[in-house]
Amino acid sequence: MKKLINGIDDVVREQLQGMAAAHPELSVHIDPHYIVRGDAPVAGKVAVISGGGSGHEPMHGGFVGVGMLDGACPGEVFTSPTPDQMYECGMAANSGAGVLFLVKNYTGDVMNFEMAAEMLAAEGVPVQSILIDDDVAVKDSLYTAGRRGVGTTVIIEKIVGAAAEAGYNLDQCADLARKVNSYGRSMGMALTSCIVPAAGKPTFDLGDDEIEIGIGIHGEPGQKRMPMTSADAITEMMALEIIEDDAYTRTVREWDTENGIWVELELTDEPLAAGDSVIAFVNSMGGTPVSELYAVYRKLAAVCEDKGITIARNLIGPYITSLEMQGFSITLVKVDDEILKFWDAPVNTPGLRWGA
Amino acid sequence: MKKLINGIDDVVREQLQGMAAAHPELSVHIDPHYIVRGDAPVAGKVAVISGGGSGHEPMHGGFVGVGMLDGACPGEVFTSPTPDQMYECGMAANSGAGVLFLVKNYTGDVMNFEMAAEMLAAEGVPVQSILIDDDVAVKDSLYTAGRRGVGTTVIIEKIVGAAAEAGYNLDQCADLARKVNSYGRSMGMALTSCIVPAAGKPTFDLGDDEIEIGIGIHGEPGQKRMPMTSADAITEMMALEIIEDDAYTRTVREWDTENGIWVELELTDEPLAAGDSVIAFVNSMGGTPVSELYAVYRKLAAVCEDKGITIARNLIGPYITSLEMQGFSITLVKVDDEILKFWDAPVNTPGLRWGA
Amino acid sequence: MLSVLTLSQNLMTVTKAEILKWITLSADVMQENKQYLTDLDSPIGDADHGINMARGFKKVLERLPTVQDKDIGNILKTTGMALISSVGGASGPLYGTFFMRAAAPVMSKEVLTDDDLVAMLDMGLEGVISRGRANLGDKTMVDGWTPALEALRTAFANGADTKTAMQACVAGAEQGMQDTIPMLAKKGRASYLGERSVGHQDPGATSTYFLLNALLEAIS
Amino acid sequence: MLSVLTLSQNLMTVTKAEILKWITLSADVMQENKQYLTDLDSPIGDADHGINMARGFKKVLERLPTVQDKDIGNILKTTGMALISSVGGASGPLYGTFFMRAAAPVMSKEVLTDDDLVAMLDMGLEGVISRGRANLGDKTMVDGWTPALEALRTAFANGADTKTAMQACVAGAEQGMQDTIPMLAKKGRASYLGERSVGHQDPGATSTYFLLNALLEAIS
Ligand SMILES: Nc1ncnc2c1ncn2[C@@H]1O[C@H](COP(=O)(O)OP(=O)(O)O)[C@@H](O)[C@H]1O
Ligand SMILES: Nc1ncnc2c1ncn2[C@@H]1O[C@H](COP(=O)(O)OP(=O)(O)O)[C@@H](O)[C@H]1O
Ligand SMILES: [Mg+2]
Ligand SMILES: [Mg+2]
Ligand SMILES: [Mg+2]
Ligand SMILES: [Mg+2]
Repeated sequence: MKKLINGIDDVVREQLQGMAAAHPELSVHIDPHYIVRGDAPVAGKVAVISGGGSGHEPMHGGFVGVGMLDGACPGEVFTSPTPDQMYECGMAANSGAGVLFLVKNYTGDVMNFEMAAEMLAAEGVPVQSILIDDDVAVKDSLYTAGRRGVGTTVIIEKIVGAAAEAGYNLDQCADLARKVNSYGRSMGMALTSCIVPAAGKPTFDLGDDEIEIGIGIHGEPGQKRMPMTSADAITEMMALEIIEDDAYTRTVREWDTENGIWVELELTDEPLAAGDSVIAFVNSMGGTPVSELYAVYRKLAAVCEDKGITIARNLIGPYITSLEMQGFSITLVKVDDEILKFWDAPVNTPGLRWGA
Repeated sequence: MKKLINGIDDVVREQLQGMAAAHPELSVHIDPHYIVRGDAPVAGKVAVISGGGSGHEPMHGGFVGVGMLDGACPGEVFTSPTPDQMYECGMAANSGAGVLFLVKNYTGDVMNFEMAAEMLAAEGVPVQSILIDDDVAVKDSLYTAGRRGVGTTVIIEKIVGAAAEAGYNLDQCADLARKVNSYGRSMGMALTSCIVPAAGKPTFDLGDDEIEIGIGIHGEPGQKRMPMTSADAITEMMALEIIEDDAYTRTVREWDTENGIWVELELTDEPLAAGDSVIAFVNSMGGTPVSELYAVYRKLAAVCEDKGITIARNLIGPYITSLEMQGFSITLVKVDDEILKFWDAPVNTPGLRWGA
Repeated sequence: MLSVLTLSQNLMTVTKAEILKWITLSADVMQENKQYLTDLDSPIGDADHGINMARGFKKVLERLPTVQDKDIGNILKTTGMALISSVGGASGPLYGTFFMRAAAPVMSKEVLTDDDLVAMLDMGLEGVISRGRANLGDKTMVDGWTPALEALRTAFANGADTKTAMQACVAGAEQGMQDTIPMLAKKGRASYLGERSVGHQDPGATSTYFLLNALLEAIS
Repeated sequence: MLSVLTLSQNLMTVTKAEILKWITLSADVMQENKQYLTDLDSPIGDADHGINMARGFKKVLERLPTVQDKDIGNILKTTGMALISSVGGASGPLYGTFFMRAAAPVMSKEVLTDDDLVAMLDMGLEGVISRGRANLGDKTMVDGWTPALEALRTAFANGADTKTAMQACVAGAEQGMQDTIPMLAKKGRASYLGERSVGHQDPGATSTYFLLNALLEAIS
């Protein structure tokens, strides 16, 4: 394992210290780890907060700033952060307008954020928690942990962050987050495994002519392994799995702010259809250079056109990564006027910036 | 070799087609390969043009847009583009205010741009050509090819692009480019080699515990090989080589627009000194994730502080890459008010964007 | 080992010192098996379970001196809170909740009867289930805890002494751990793998076995 | 092979057909040695020389039919322009300039004398030197061309026939190519390596040898 790190136990802390040095406009807290906007809490504004294991940079810490997240909680590498990080982050970012947690659907993240929501609610903080579960590679039944949260996370953080900036209240932010999640679908693949620093060796072994299809973002193995093939063939296969994915129904738990209890909701995502407009997001898993993403985008644009889907906006680059893993993911998020307006709104973060 | 490509001969063309699909605000020309702003030529504005081998994305094509480059000429992977690309690009971007070539100092780039400058001049186009040679890893004597152009290229393209946007004329743009180059110093290192698609195997072999210091951006081997060590040790070594680098004198050829001949100039760069302010640029070679760059930045900031150098601005990410190579480079560019003003000016390109 | 307070088989069989020893031995075993648990978490997870458990129990050890003089309930509660605030992942809230809930029936006690021991572990498992909502057979730590506690109760019902009952408990945990191998995962990260999760032992069920085995050692 | 026009040893020894054959054979040899030249360019360059040369000569072959009926000068000029517009890198302008300049002394000729042959190659080398400003011993293609053309001139001066002289020329190129091995590079990409460039054969000097060898074959 060759990585630009010092002691293995210091990896996350030192990277945060680097962020603090580079971005004085952020407030980086070391014990426990969390990042908030330097001007937090922003009066009257809902605090949009996310978090998850480290190793996915720039997500989430790199998306803290005007027009996106108010706070982010980085866990250890590929390990969900703990409730006290989320609690402290929520307390630091809450202006009184409440806290919206954006939670990727992994058992660890879900349980830790649930505990944190309970802790914040116990302090009288209005809190909502929305699950992101967009990974069509996970073939789910009602009885499993459900789909993972992957690429759509970046899109939701941008859009809901802009809405909060524009004055949406907590319920409106939560509704928008739920809607964008229901409009988003993703799938990923790996050319190589990554190496968790503390593990010191690749999470899975992949032959010189093999690829792993349907990987998540924790360097975990995917749905299936297959022989390496062309960028066009891989892209087409993944794009079609996303576009042709059926309606998806699952039960999620959300926090009922009024009654202070968890309630279960059954939610259904409608499939994409000809005539839809989308944000097309081609993401590097970290080790794949942007040049290769353009080869993927070329084919993705052709498949979308063929299916009657209009690409209204695109995002191409390493935004939700798995350390140095080579590979990519495709995310398509259906858009409407509300979503597009907030996508186009100014954003000023270390990882995503325009209009500011 | 596992890469997201189709046929080996189609790599560059298909990536350009992907760029064309993703960025309708650019005009991507396929035969010969060049990219210009969609609104080129921009009346009254100097056309700032760069180019070089492909495989360094987002540089240069990803830096075409308002506030940066007017045009870029991508060669084959790691191979300088040809004079006819540069000529066509210059003709397409020239509004009458002339063409400024920003040329990285590699024999191939220099010779091809020289021929293109002669061709444009023969058509009556005012042309200037500035060499970028900032790589302190190259130990130069007066009789060699000199230092390579590396990280400072990105900084010059941003600053001179903003100046051209602000109305600087051809001579002013050339003077500013020469100044920024004289203020810039870089050094790079590799954890792994990259694989040129047409070669199909790593350019050099590096052991599991070895790193290569002083690499350029063509995946070529560097100054020396050494055992792997910590991010701090590597960063300090490289930062000190940059900061303690002596005054550097060399002879460059520039085109004399008035007389239509090449003239030789002897130029000397002054070393960095305590009290200087700099733009600090920590760049990924492509396969190193941004998280590791922050560990590097942490130490770089400490070394600069120790040396009395103030980091006025920073840029952290994969901007001038070598395909999927793992490794990083550090660039320090001394700044003054003129440079900072143009650094902060709005830029809107696929690879670098703010304020717009 | 006989406590001076032992009156009958069913009274005051586990001392506070033994509980403290349990926590310390658990920290040791997690540290020793850090690589092994992480390796188990590679094919069907994200290669961090051993790292998580070792980090968590290291934090527990740091906090232990502050509750050395407190009752068993408080020791377990502190253990749970330290795990929750340092492990993260799925196992953090699960093991954290386990110790927090296990603390409830033994609050302000300095020594435990066999009934207390059963109540403590039962309440812990209930916490794991209510937090993680896994069913038996989902290929999680629940498949380690459940047969272990069943075996413990059965042994006590059959008149076994504490140590013998705990031996049965550990054997149950071991069996439960091995039985996860052929299971198809339905909860946790391994569930993303579908059929490919079959044939691998669950890391969480394995750390559960280590934890119960540490308890057996502590009282032996 | 005797041309019907051959009057003396020094007159009309290379025909247009042979020049066309030279270009075709050059394209073949670059294609065949694409990997070899690229491998030579790996330790001291950027692993593309063979790829560059093969791509360039492929483009030359595509253009060749359009000048089949033109004179030798035009054939060489077209070759040079095709190389310039398709090779890129350092070798593109260098070999491109070589053929463009080599064309000048043989413009409108359909057949060459030995003097023409020497003038053609000499002018080409002059072009390489004025474009690349490399000195002898800098570890570049100039170290292939220079001894080769010296040997050619010497052979003719000693009364050799065309073929024999060209054999000497190729031997000179081969020697020059091998002599680059111990050199420390001062020009081109290899110069960045300093001392580490020693011990490797220069790729450009190698392609120069292949080019001259193709010429020898074409007239044999
Ligand atoms: N819903 C659940 N209920 C009970 N145990 C679970 C559940 N989800 C996961 N686990 C346990 O957690 C273990 C994984 O823990 P760990 O690797 O530390 O966390 P993560 O999966 O977040 O990386 C699994 O092996 C499994 O035993
Ligand atoms: N200044 C120069 N003069 C003559 N030949 C040169 C010069 N610089 C480089 N070369 C030749 O070019 C060869 C490399 O060509 P190539 O690999 O195609 O281009 P690049 O170095 O741009 O990748 C070298 O081996 C050397 O022989
Ligand atoms: Mg984990
Ligand atoms: Mg090259
Ligand atoms: Mg895990
Ligand atoms: Mg080369």
